[in-house]
Amino acid sequence: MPHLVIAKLLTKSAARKPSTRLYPAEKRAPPKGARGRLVMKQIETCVFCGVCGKKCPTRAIAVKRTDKTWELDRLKCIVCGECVEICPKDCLAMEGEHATAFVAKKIETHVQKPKPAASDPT
Amino acid sequence: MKTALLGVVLWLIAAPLVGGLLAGADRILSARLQGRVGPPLLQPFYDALKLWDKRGGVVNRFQNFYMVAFFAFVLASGAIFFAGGDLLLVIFALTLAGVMLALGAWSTHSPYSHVGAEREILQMMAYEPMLLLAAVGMYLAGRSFHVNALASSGIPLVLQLPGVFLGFLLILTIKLRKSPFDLSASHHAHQELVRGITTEYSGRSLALFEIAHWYENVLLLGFVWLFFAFNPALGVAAALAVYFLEVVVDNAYARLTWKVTVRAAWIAAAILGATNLAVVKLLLR
Amino acid sequence: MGQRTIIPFGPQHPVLPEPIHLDLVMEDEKVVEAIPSIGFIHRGLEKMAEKKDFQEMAYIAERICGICSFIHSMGYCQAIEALLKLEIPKRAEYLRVIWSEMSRIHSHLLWLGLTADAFGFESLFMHSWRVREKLLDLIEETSGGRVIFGVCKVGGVRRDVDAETLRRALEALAALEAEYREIAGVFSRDASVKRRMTGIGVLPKEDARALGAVGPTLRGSGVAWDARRLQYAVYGELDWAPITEEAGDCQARCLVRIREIFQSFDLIRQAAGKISDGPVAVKVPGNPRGEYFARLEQPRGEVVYYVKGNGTKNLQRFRVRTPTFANLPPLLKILQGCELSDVPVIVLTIDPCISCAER
Amino acid sequence: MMIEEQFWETLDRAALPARVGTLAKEGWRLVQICGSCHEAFEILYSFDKDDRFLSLRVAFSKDDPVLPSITESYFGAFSYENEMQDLFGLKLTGLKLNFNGNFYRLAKKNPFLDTPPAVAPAPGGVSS
Repeated sequence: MPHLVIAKLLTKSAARKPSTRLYPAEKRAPPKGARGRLVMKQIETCVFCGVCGKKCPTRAIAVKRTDKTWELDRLKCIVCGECVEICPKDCLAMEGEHATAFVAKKIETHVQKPKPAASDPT
Repeated sequence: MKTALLGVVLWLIAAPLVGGLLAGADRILSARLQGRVGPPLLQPFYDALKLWDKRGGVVNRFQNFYMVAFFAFVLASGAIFFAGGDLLLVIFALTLAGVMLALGAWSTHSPYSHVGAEREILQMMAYEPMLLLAAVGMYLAGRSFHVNALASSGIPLVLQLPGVFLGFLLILTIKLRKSPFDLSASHHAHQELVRGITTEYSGRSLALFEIAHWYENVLLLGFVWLFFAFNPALGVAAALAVYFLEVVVDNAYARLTWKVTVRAAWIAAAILGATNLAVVKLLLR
Repeated sequence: MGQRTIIPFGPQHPVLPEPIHLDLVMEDEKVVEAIPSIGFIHRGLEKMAEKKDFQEMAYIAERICGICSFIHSMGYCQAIEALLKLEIPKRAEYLRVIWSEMSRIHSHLLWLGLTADAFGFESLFMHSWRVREKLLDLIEETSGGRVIFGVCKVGGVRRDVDAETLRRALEALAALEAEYREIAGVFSRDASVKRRMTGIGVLPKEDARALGAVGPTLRGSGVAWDARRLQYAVYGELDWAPITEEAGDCQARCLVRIREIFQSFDLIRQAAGKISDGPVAVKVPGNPRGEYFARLEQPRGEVVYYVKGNGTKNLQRFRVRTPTFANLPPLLKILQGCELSDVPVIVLTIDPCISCAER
Repeated sequence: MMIEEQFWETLDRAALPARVGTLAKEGWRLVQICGSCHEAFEILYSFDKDDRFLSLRVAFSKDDPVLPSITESYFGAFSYENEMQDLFGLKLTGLKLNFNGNFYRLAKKNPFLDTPPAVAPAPGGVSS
């Protein structure tokens, strides 16, 4: 019976660069279209229609029209991207890079600043 | 007498350093063979230091005693060897060390430890004949059981005992706890016995086991060196080459069962060892 | 002899990171009997369907298992689509086949690695997973997720793969196949691997049938049953046949998987060659009513989805019979009389996924 | 997509072992057993042979949770039957390999026995 069948593979591996990365020091670029984490791209254009929250399968998003806030419970989010697809104002985006680990549970809140009045000097 | 004392001191101080570095080199080499980056060279020392800092959980009073006894016998065994003493004493001290390790595992209540201890004993049964044949072979070829006399005799033992040397390489795989013969405790806990014989050890006693293993490895490579002692520099090179070979073999084999291990070791002893001895006995008459 | 000890195996055992507990009744190193218990992580997913919207359930179905994730969501969607009498676009069917074959390769490579680890062949384990990692990159590029694809929905798929991405994926797959060939050679030829698998854990053909084995466990015993023969999705339009081995031992089950990986590479190529342009999803009309059993071939074997709808958006009953559950009785049978050192290898050759089995 | 034609048979639980025995003799393969419990118990046994898919439906009242085992004909059914025993609290008679409720290790006994009323999912929102 043949012995050391793997020898060729071992020699090759020893000769070439390792396939692994020293992760936190060296990161790879995520491929295009990868679903890493959900981000609120621009709260300024949000109209607080709340469709993202209704469409979310895990109810991770809460939209409060009165307070003009958009909240995300990242531990509930399953990064499916339904909200990004449905958003009529294109406020939400999916980033390729993954969210990092959490130490404490928290809810990410985005508040829209009140629109400056027309007479306001800018 | 002076050189003997020097040998003992060197053994006690330098052996763990050399053994630890060898273990580190082993891990880097294994990683590269597997296509990984691998840990830094000093990782085994970091690991041992980390273990030393951890709280040790013991299940009974005897457990640590046996581990210390194992450590002491390994040290004694190597001290005899590097002081140039009697090879037979070295082998029996090493055997006693193994017995202590098995007893330590037996003293706990973990079934994994128990099976590990049983397998350790089976492993000793497997390699002991070949180890003794190696000593007898050296006696026949070098006319002495004393490491000192053998080393200074200038006889190229490896040329007279090629069969014994090959057989010794086989049981070296068992002693170094490498695949395919890492039955009682492998490097990784990924086996049917979890960590086998050391399952119930933690903290300092586990660190002690690791350090004892470094000592043991150096001692075993000392045996390899003895085969080439007629040219000390060649001996060191041969010992390192053998270690390298063992790492490659470790990465090229699946773990085999205890039945296969015992059979392979005994067949090696019977064919390679005994034939070689018969030839030496006839030719050197 | 005669003195029996019980060795606990799992639910936390380094060689089998699965929450199954086996009480191994031992005589020395021989296993006399294996007594299983499961349920450590029973999640009640079947019950959840009674409270969740049936379209959102697809995400939950996908999370039954982290390895055969895609085929779980595909099976669920097929069952619902059958209730709705929904014809989904051809392009979506082809994409589903491509993704499910990718997930088969990924699952089998994972299995090869774990099995190598079970018999202490660490470098082989690492190399299997090295190749698998590249396949995960491909999955991420085409679907957006690495193990949870998240692309299957009732009525089709959620994402189209453009021609350029598909072409690059095919090129990468060809390179991958060459790398995999080397690993497959070690599994099928190496002496020490053979020694650990040949003649170990033999499941005769009759027992495999009688005990309800599925997937490679069944095909390794010489029964040519593969649920893809039901011609769901577009399997009817592709050229393939179930892979079988006769010996029924660990080696046979391993060889079935090794050959299935090659077959999956081929199926992906065929599907990519035949795929036509068009939409990838249709609108879902109304709520499901009636009952249906959808059967699909997962990497681990045949999976059965039973759905019962009453015209509301919640299902009345949702039931998954995963392949691991069907393979438990054969496992207990082949564990009887084996050596302790063979237990991990035997347990792994049914490719257990206990969280699947409990849902 | 091809929607498979599936055949159904409804029968009394007393007639089950005999019917299953015939199927076993004819060489049908046991595909799955599915238990449900809403107003009453409903157990579905699925078999297939030569690409024909047949399901037997057995229904009975919750007050009398006893079911004959089919392990006589299909020994492999013990896993399904033990599962039903543990999840639904059914009593299987003639079960050839009975783990007596120890197959599943569950925090709650027979969790699938009572069906809570269907509740619509809470509207989008984060509990504060």
